[in-house]
Amino acid sequence: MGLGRALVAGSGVETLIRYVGSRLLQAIPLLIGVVTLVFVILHLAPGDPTAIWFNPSIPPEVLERMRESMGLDRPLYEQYLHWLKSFLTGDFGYSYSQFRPVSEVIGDALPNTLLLGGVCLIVVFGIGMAVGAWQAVRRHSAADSMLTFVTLFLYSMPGFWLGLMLILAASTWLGWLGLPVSGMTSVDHSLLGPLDRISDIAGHLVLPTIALGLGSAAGVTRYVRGEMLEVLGQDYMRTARAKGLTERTVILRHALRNALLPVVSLLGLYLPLLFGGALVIEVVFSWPGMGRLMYDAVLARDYPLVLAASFLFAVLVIAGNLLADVLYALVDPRVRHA
Amino acid sequence: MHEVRSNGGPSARRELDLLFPGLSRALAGRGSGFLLLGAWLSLLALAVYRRPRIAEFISHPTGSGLVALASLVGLLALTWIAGTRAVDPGDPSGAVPASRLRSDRRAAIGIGLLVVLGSAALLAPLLAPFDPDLIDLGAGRLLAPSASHWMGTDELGRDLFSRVLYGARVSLLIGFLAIAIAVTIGTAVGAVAGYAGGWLDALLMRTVDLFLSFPRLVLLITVVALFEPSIPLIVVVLGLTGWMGVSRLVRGQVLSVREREYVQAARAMGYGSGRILRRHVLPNVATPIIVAATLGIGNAILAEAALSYLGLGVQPPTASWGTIIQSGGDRLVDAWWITTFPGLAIVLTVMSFNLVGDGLRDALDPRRGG
Amino acid sequence: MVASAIEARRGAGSRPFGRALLVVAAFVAGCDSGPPRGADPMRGGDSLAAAEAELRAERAYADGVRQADSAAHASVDERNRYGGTIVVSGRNDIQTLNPLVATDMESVQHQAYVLFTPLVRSGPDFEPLPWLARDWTIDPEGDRITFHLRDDVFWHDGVPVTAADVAFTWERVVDPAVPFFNPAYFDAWEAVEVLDERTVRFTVRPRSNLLYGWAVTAILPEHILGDVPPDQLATHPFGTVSPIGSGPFRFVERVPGDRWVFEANPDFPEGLGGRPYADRLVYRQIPEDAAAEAALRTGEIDMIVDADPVSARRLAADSGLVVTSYPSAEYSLIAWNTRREPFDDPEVRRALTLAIDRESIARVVRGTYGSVSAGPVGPWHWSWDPGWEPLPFDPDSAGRLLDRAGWTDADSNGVREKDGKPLGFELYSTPRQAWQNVAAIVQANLADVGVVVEPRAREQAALIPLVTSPDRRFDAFLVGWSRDVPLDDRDLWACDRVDDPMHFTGWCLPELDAVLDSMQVVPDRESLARLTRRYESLVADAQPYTFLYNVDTILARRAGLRGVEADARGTWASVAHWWLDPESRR
Amino acid sequence: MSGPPLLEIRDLRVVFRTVSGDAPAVDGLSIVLEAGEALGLVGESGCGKSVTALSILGLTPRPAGRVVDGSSIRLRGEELLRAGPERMREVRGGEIGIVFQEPMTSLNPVLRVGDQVAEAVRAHLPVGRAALPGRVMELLETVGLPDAEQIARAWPHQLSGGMRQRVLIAIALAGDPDLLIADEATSALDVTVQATILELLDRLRRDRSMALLLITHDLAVAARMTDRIAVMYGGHIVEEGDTRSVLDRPAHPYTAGLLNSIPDPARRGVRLEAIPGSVPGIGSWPGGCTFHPRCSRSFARCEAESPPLLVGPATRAACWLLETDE
Repeated sequence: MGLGRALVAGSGVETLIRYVGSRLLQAIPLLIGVVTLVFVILHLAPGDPTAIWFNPSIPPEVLERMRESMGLDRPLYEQYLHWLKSFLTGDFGYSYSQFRPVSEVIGDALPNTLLLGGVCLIVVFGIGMAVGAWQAVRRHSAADSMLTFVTLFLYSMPGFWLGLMLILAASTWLGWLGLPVSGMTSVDHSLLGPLDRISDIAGHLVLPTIALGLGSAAGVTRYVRGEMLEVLGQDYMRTARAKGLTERTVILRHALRNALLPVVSLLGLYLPLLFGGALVIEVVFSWPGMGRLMYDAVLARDYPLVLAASFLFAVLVIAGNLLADVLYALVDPRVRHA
Repeated sequence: MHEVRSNGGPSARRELDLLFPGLSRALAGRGSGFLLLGAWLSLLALAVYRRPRIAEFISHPTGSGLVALASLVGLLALTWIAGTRAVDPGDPSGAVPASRLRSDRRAAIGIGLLVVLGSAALLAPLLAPFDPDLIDLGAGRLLAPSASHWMGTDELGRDLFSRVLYGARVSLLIGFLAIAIAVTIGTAVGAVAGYAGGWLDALLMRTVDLFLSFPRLVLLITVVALFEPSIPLIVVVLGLTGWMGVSRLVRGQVLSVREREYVQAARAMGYGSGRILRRHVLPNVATPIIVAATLGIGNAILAEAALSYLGLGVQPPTASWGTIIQSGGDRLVDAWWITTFPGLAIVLTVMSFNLVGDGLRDALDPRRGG
Repeated sequence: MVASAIEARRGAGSRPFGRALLVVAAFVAGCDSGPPRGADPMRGGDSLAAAEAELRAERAYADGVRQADSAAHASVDERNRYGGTIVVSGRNDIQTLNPLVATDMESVQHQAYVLFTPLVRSGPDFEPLPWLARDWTIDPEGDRITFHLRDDVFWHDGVPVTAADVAFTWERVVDPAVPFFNPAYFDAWEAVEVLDERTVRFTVRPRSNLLYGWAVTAILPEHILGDVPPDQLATHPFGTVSPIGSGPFRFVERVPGDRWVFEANPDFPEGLGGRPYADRLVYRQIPEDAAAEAALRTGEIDMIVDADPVSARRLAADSGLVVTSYPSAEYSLIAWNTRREPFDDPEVRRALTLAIDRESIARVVRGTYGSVSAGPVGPWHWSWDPGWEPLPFDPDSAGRLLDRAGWTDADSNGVREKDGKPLGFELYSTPRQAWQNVAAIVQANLADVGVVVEPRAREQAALIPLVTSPDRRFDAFLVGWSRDVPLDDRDLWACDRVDDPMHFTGWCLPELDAVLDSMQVVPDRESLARLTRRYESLVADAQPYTFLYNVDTILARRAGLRGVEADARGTWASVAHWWLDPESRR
Repeated sequence: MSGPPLLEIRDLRVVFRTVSGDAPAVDGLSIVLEAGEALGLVGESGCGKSVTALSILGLTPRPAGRVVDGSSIRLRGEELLRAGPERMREVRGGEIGIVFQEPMTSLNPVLRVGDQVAEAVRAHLPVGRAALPGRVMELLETVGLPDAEQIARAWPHQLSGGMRQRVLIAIALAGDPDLLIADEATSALDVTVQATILELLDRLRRDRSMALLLITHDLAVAARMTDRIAVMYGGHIVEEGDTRSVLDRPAHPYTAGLLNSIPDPARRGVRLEAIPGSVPGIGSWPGGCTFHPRCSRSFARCEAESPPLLVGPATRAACWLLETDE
């Protein structure tokens, strides 16, 4: 762990801050790199933002003027510099496919993705850790081998297909559940009181979360089971039992704490997966999040929106990895107090 | 057939194998015997049952037809050779801890499934009951699964079972090729970064971070829009965006192996780093790469299916599992079979890869035991 | 005599080419199947007879619905029809309520019927009727028209609607800096004069469908947008955040990507029908058909606009729901690039059309909610002649035509050749599911007559440059299109505009140019109809397009939602009269 | 000493499930340990010593390992194999403490040292929260750790191997056990530290009049520390007697062989003998006397029948040589 080496040098909080600082500094060129790469690739693709407006009756000269107003006629590097300057000063530009400023468009979509991604993360790691640990403790039992098969089955399932099957089930034999199958809020949402609004959104969250989370939950379960098995084989478990502690204390206080350490780093890996993976799920469930926004924006060649969304995605990924590293250091004394 | 000696000594049983490979082992109650025999008989039955189609493939050779014929002959030869090999003496089964066995069994099931899936894909032109692209706008449209159409028909009356079989070819092909590219790039980058260290290592790892934080979707859509969407394109794109994990894995392994004495010894003897990398470091890194590759194929197949579902993957008329699912997407409720069966095929295939990957990993690293 | 239609191709309601591709493609995305059990023509049955029987049953069902509706109208006393929230869902979101930029059907209809009060309104046959304008007089020489406005129409912020608003709207529409999507509507309108608060006079040139532009373009509030520089009007938040209208409904809120909410305008003048029955009107975007269907069944929404034929079959079987349809301006076609061999030969084009089973395509893609298209005018247009028959499906005569054109299968390998070159082409379209099915059927049909078809799916933004750039890198192009009331198709066929983006085929005929030019100026409907007939026959002979099928817009609604009389003018035309049975109000 | 012995193991048999059936790790072991007495259990690795220790505490590695019926482990007459889980928890740490071989990995890396000791104390003694730290400090001091306050707050990875072993001893003593099992407790430490730990164990045993079961492969260590020695081979005891007799007049060839392979200053210059062959793996022990294939003096009967413990000149040994008067 990079953090470990840094902490070895000093100890305590100010090293942590210095480490986080250096990681953030490193992130800046990375972010610029990502956004530049996206800019170049987008402009390489045929077609341009006017594709969305390509209206048979708009005379060619009007289209030309539109292109000029978007600055598409200027050389590529000039467009890039102009965009970078405005981007860095916080002006994300105007989204032509959504007819609204980009910041506003993202402002509406990001919370929805964070909500779905966040809930999924909690469900995934909640289930993953509980089932994984439970299964490891019952190693070689029938439950263990059955669960191993089930987690492998779920882990191999395409998320979008699971989503479709859930919609099929919810609109046929599970119809009596009345689970909403699309969107984030029901129609009269704005009329509902605060509590009903939450339960309304919660209802809409059920199926997408299962579709997005089940596969990852199975993955985390398998990972935690492996980690737990390894910990259960350690010598200090024998010492704990030899002390005469109850089995529950041995498992919770000793085994689980050690097994969950590497799971924290898994968190960093899963962050981009959840937000990236959410795209297909958002399309299937028409969840108004960043994934679907990005999909429509790229198809419509909405350059400002795609660039801003890509930047945000990269920030999420980098923040995720950094968070995982820092969490790992905080949780594992061997790193914190080298 | 000369008379069989009364006590049916081993040599007598061996002759039977010539005609029915694996028979002797089956008689000896060995599982592998039944498997080989079963494979041999079913392949023969297929060849006999599909005589007319084989004749047609020979007279009007088409690409897929020739592949099917070649694989039929190949599989028959393989089974025959395996069947007739001398029955290996009872292997001294040392005290093998139970966990090793279980992981091997999982790997065995995985490999078994893969062999079946692989041969079904290769033999698709012979196995498929109907031509996958044959349209029947009359009575054949949207039939539910039945005896004649095991997986029902789609909205153009095409037989779904045949399309899923042919779809297997596309999906498996893309999975393998994409991972081949990803693993090659990943290993190269990881090895150089791990071995060279210093600024080169930092540079390569920052590039890995760059690719990891890059929205894969933008690259995929742009490339699909830029060039004509086709299988090679999908393979390259999936390969280009899938190598980062492998490179980190390889780098970690190379770092640990590099410190080992025998590598320093090799360096002391003046070997060039290229040779050291190839001869000493990489072979030891091979096992985790194989495991990562096997698990990676599963993910590549899932990625291709998602891409095709979004309309960005394999373009019709070539049918991949993803496109079939997409075509059934809007008929979810009353033509559920169009979406369900290709999905199950994906799950089964990806699971078998994961089974093999898991089995290998646990078998090669017993500490994490099955 | 001016005809106007909300569904006009290039009018306010038209769909831009790009949107046409996406929307129409999605629109016809589902081919249909019925519940496996029921007698369902799309399931094939044994012959076309079954399909006809089904069509008759379908119409009978629709008529039955209409009677039930009017009966209900009479039974529930007018007073307690008021109240409740009507929720309507569609596949695409309303992009903006700014009439200067809106290009998609949903936005335009909400502008013209829900939020604003246009100058004039279209009658059932698209003749202009008084609306904001109480009446209008045309000078004897026909070069000046004066509108007298009502005095009881107010903006939702209380400011009265005046002649200044009308003049301001016209000035912005014709202003080159404003990317108005259909300047052709107003190119006959020369100048404007505000005589007094209630009177505005324009100088015009003689033009057919003269007033049609004013039926589909909403009047903008001059007191709000007056000082906004023209080039910033397109990106002004007026369209998406704070639209101030003058129509029967007021804007309440918008949740992007999910819904628009409007509420009844109590001050809407009695003369124009007074306050609408519904308290609230909501428009929700639900792209996924299965989800929309589920929402309708559970009562979460009251009506699906533009429902998918697949769901429509199932929904029709549900007693609590009502499914109706009306002919729309949408149709689908294959455009042949006549600049390339062998599509320059009309005989070959005719053969290709004859060899394509358009009846089956219509049935597979649209079930009973579509019909084979005979030419550039569809059943939704007032001048449509029901007697005009499309070319039959006749592979034999197609084969004979191809033989005569020199394309024969000499080496009898199943593919026709001429001078060694095999007869085949690439058929481009977007990757939408409906187009894949159409392409697969065309591929199979043409294979029977020895023509090799290779379907090529290209994502929309990549496809547009291919078919519109001057070098036209394509053979055939499968696309959905939408017609327009003025039928001003000069940009598709005019000889002097062969290199314009929309001139896919590159085919043109001087006589057709003359016909199209005169269609734009001839004043009376009879001569306009005669010219339209001539236009149809010229195109039918040359077959630059193979016309596939006309699309009917499907409306699936809960039985409790009444008063929905939709026709070619658009789904929302009668929105003010929609009302909910008291017991089915949520 | 009247009444049943502190610890009596009779016919202990423990088997491990493998691919090819059950393989015995402990095959009919019987030993007796009186209160306050120190017994050395000596044998090469792989003879089942550690499995015996774990079985006493009911910690036989599950599910592979299984104590076969008919085995008996009695603590002051009470059969532990039939004791319930609560009773066994009281015994572990409360009445029998154990110190394992590997100090580097026997402490939980993510818990402070003090907490791991306090946990053991609270498991058996009614010590209130307030008094707990004091009790922990006291324990750490008794095992000879200098700055107990600082050690208690430290993390395991911050201590040396020797210090960690002392902490483990403190943990083992936390519940004031009557018997301390030291399973190769010093083998992983370097020689100098090993001596201090052994001396500590000896002092603790005397101060607390605690019985000690010292499990080791090193006869020299056993010689210094124990009152009696039992030599183990092939899963059971092959020779047993008081320390002096076993060292001076070993009756079993295996014990003699072990003694000859220890470098003894007294016999400088004499070539050390190695016992031919190697210890067979679990489950592949020969029939009859398990040592016979490696025993230079084995004869027909050794191969046929497994000898019980026979009375020898000064010790008891499982070897047919004692019966024949050759």
